[in-house]
Amino acid sequence: MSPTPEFGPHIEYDGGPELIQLLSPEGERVEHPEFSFDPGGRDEAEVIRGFYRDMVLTRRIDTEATALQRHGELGLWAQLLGQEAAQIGCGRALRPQDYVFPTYREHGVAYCRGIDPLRLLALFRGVDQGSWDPRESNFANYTIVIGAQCLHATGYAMGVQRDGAVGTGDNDRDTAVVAHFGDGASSQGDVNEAFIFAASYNAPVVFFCQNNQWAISEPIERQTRIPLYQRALGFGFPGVRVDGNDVLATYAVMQRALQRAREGSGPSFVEAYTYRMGAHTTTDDPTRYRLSGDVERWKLRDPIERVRVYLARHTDTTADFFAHVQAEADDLGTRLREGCKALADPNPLSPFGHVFAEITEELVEQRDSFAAYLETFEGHGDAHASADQHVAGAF
Amino acid sequence: MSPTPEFGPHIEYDGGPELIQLLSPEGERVEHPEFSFDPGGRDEAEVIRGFYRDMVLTRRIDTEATALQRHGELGLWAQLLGQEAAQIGCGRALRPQDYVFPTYREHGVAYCRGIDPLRLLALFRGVDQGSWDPRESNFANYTIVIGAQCLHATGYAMGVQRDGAVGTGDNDRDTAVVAHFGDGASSQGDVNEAFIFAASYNAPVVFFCQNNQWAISEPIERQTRIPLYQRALGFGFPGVRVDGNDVLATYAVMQRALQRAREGSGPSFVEAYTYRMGAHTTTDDPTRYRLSGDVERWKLRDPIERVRVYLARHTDTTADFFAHVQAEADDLGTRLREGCKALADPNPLSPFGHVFAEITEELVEQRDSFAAYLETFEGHGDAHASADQHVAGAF
Amino acid sequence: MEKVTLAKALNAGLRRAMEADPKVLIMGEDVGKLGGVFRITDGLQKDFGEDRVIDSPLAESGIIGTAVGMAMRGYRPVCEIQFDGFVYPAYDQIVSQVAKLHFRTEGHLRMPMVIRIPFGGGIGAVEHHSESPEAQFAHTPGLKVVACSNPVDGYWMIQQAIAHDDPVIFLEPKRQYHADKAEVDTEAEPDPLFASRVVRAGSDVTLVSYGPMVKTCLAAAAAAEAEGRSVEVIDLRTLSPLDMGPVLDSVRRTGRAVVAHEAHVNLGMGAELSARITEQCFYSLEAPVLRVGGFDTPYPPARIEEFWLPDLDRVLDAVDRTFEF
Amino acid sequence: MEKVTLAKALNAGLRRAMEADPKVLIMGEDVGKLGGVFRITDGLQKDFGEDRVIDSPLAESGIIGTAVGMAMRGYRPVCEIQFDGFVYPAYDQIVSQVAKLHFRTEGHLRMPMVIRIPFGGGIGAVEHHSESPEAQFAHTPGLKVVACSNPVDGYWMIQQAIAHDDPVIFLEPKRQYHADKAEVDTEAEPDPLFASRVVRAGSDVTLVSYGPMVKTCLAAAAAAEAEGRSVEVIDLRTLSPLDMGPVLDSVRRTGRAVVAHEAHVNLGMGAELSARITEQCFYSLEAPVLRVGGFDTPYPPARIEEFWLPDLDRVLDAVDRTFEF
Ligand SMILES: Cc1ncc(C[n+]2csc(CCOP(=O)(O)OP(=O)(O)O)c2C)c(N)n1
Ligand SMILES: Cc1ncc(C[n+]2csc(CCOP(=O)(O)OP(=O)(O)O)c2C)c(N)n1
Ligand SMILES: [Mg+2]
Ligand SMILES: [Mg+2]
Repeated sequence: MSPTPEFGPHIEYDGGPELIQLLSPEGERVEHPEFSFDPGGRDEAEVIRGFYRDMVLTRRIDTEATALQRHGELGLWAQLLGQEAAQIGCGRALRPQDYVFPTYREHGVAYCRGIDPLRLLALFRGVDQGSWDPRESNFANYTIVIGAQCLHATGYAMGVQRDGAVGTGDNDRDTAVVAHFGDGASSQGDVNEAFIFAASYNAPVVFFCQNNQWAISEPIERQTRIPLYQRALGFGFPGVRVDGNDVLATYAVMQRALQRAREGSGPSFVEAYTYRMGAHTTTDDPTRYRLSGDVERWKLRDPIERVRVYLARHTDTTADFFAHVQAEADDLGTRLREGCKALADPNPLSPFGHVFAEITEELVEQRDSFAAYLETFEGHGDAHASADQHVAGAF
Repeated sequence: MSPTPEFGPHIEYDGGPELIQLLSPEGERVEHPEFSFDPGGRDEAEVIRGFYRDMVLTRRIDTEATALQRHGELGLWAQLLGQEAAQIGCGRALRPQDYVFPTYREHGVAYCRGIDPLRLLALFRGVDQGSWDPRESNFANYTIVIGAQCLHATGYAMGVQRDGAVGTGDNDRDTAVVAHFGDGASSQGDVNEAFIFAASYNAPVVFFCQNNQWAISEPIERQTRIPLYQRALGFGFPGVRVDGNDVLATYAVMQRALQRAREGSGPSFVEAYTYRMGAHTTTDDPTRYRLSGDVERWKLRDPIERVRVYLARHTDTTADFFAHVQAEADDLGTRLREGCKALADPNPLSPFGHVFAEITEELVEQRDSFAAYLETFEGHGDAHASADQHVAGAF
Repeated sequence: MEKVTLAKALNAGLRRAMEADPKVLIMGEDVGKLGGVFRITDGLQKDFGEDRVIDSPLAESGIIGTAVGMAMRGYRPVCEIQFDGFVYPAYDQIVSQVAKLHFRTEGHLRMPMVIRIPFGGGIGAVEHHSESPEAQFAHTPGLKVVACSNPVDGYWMIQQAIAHDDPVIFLEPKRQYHADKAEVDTEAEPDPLFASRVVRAGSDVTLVSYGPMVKTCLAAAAAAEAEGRSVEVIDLRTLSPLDMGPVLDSVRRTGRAVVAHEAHVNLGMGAELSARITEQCFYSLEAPVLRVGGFDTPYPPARIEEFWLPDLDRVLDAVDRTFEF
Repeated sequence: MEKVTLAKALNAGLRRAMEADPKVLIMGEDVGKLGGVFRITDGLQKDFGEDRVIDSPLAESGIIGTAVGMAMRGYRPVCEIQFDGFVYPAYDQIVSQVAKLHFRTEGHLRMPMVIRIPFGGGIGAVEHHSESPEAQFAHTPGLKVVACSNPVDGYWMIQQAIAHDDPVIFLEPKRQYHADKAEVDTEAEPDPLFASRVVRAGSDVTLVSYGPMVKTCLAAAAAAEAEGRSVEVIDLRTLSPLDMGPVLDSVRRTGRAVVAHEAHVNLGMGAELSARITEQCFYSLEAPVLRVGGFDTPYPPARIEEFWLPDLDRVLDAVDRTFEF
């Protein structure tokens, strides 16, 4: 067979010369000719401490949920370990009126948008399908079909244009939309069609791709043979690669991209170069397809540790601060553990009511006759003793 | 509403500085730093006369079919007027073992592959759905769902790789695949997925896009805001724009692209910059959406006329030659007119036999009972006097 | 309104819906200057502008997917799919997103979206231009599916579908677009959107249909009358939900039922109607419910589509067969 | 072979098919090193190489569309769709290309392609991982659709599907993958692929099912026996074409029939079976054919899926109701 590119262990660990970085893995600030971190008039160290806290709490949500899954409290969990900086850098660059379309892994962005992490746990517990009201937080519901949300984001951005909420110069009105997706997702037709529509209408949408190097077991080389951010060039809008483990750089780049969108300069593509430190989900076994050495190497680029080192070494941040954040995380952990177990199962009749805004007679009949059927079991023990055992949720 | 790019009349008539041209609209040879016309050891003028003849006959197929549709002999016809050079340049660069995946408009390529034009007429007459055996001509059946064939082409090319028919150095073995599509098609998910698969596996496929400036009523600006050939850059393989009204340039560029593929250097994208001089199909009315001035301007770039001028002015081509080609075209026209009218309607029971390689009992029963039903009408006049009148075929 | 074709009635209905609500948008391929390949959106872009009548890139998944986003922003998109056979690239967005977003969000999100699909055969077209995809959508919870059969319904149903807060697959019988004209009283009180209708009363057998086949069924009923057989014809209008009331009432009176559609018989709407009618009229039935429809082959080449499509004779044949039990 | 699960049986069947014919290829997401998320292709890439067991980019339309091209080049691709809910991005390629190429070319092209889909619910999964899309494919002429229900069938049916010259949608009941083990006699002469099978004889009522529900139906039949009711259980195995012979034979004896599946009842396989049974056994039926299936809502959150999925009690309830007519 003809030469096809070899699939070996992944080698391009540092993101290459195009990587935009403002804080090195060792916790040192780095200059970049085009991008710099702008704390927006606030105290710089204070803002960075805020990021640190955000990332620690986000990681805690993640590790707590992973543990809850292991204890059988969740059917599944999609871990974000290692992607905290990408998500907080993005989430904190948003304005309230901006609108976010997540995948199933944007727990850190959800946190920034004020979504109670228990709502995320409810989804992965199987209590609901992610039933927060997106209109309250401007954070859409998780989308599991890979890539579908990129079109939704683009359409939403077209709506924003029609509302005249772009390029007015009013900072509280001009609106940007963020479409999240993964490196694997970049291969889906829907994602590429989203690029086409966004370019065609010059829609105010930022395509934010967390390239965590893997789509389950498939390395990024299966999806693209050039750096992913360059995909945008084929569609006529700018793309950049940022160090997704560097919260300052991600924040700076996203601020710029969002501002472009709000001003009416159209779509852009931001590749946050990062690494999925955990398994794809709690049902995945990454030892089957990747080398532990790779993971070890990425540990040295941990997104939280570099900020801790920076704060400790180069700012007046006290040990108290770190201890306080740790305590907050512990409290959050406790709340999630208890809250998760307390999440009640839905009423088995509830699905009938959720299908339509205007329920149909057919569904009313199905619901009523099912209710009557269920009542025949009342007091006769479990109607469903015969149901097959649940096996672990898959993804 | 925010600034979106204006849709005005189309202005970029000449294809821009990136356009590869070897024969000017005035019939003068043009030098290009990278590409030159190589007659492959044959007499250059002879080869160009061959192209001329191909284009004239192709145009005749097209005008004859258009007339047949006007006379009610075809349900529909998709005209290629103006795209003869793109199709002949491409079709003549193929080797026998190469494989072509057309859209519904590649009548010129079909001609090069030895498909009897009557087979094309049969499809548009509604006698069949394009039932030539693609294995005989290495020319796949027409595909109407926009873009679907680009994936087929890529998969076929992956099969070629698995057969070891790439990069062996054997000119009769190494095989390239051509995927045809239009400018509009470039927006389909399938087409972009084809780019991704082709790049990922380095498949020997050439994506040949005839950018005829229109997708029915939509101008190219609706699909892309940068020159279309640059789409390839986003996927990591080369793209070029060639003057699709220049048969020499298209031939030269396609020869190179096909050779690359055969050698194992992977996919490439060729944008043949041309213009759809006719309606989208015979049911279309382009006066609703484009200016006749545009069409007039493109007439000056006619693909056949420039070759005629070149041959007459710069070679020893005689008036006899032109007269002979004209006579051939007339003969072809006669043959098509007569052949088309003689195309018999299929047997109404034939569909049942074409569904599967192994027919099912269900279908046998349906066929037999329908046959029995039809027989009840024998001698009782037309079973279907009540059927609604056909209206003109749409597309 | 003067007498109009279905095409003109739909155009007028769309126009009125756009006038009534500035959130109504139209989107699709060639819907702008061209007015759509069937001219259903003729003149609308000129009058409502490019922001409200949007020519889309050539990508059906993109049309539906971006319409989802626009609906989330408070718009009411009306998407045109150019031909039935081209809805499939958008199938995923329709069944996994449009149909499920209200459910997924437990009602927080509404999808007031209409997907217009010219459907059915009989126009002498090439492949993919004569499909009847309704059963697939009706099988999908979360979608409502309706089919109009005449200009009056076209005018009203499109407005009702647009005003409805759930996603509606709106099927338009393309071979009727320019067939018959009817007077549309634009002041009348229309029938509800999700209601079936007896379009011809009869007592011997019930003939159930929708969309393009209603006309054929009415012709069949007229022909049957000449032979002394009284056929009741029902235009379903709504395919999901089904409005079984008129159908069951009728079958309880007639004891016989035939369902006719262009779609493949196997797992077509006739299967569901047969199952429901049989379950609910078991003791009234003198004969099994019979089905007439497209054969279980892909749609054939145009020159023999008149054989493939159920016509008056095949409908009558099925009616006759219900009397043989 | 030692006793194996359905997952292992499918793996062994795939292996044998690949050994038998070098043209057999496997393609899908994560089918290589990982062996698929359910490990059905475990070890195959290691033994047959990356050219024959192909990890694809993350794009289902791409998987099916390129498989079409490979089939045209003489290969026999076996495509894995990771979960039922992710087949829809490939829907267009499946219904407009895979299903139609043989027809379009009047038989010049064959599409010897298998599309493997783990289907159905009951595994506690998140949205889109528990769908039952079979009716949509069975409604599509040009596709053959089968569902296995046990390890022995899994082993043989996958090999038969791969050897078959028409495209086969191959449905695997994912909640049975690791459920029960069975001995597979690899030298036996298997039943034909497109044949239904009586899996438990009975005389009072016919219970028709396939895939994951066969086990539930067998348990229901056992429970019914304890109450003195003799239930015949039929495993359809083939959904398109339907093999009505065993079903009609049975119903003519029992006079009663229930069809059970996980898919939504509305326009599910039960509708077609009801229509055909009623038409062909009209005078034998003591009661209408009843249907048990998923409700006409999207698949619910996992914590209540056990209520939504038809279980032994709901099957028995329907069986009981057939005696109330
Ligand atoms: C259409 C579709 N196909 C397959 C899947 C199964 N699946 C879930 S996540 C995933 C990998 C996604 O990779 P990537 O886009 O890189 O995102 P990541 O999970 O790495 O964040 C796959 C194949 C899916 N959810 N949707
Ligand atoms: C999936 C799909 N959507 C819509 C159509 C209807 N249609 C046929 S041709 C066409 C325009 C195609 O434009 P382009 O790709 O530029 O090719 P051209 O016709 O100009 O050669 C459209 C929209 C189709 N055939 N398939
Ligand atoms: Mg990834
Ligand atoms: Mg074009």
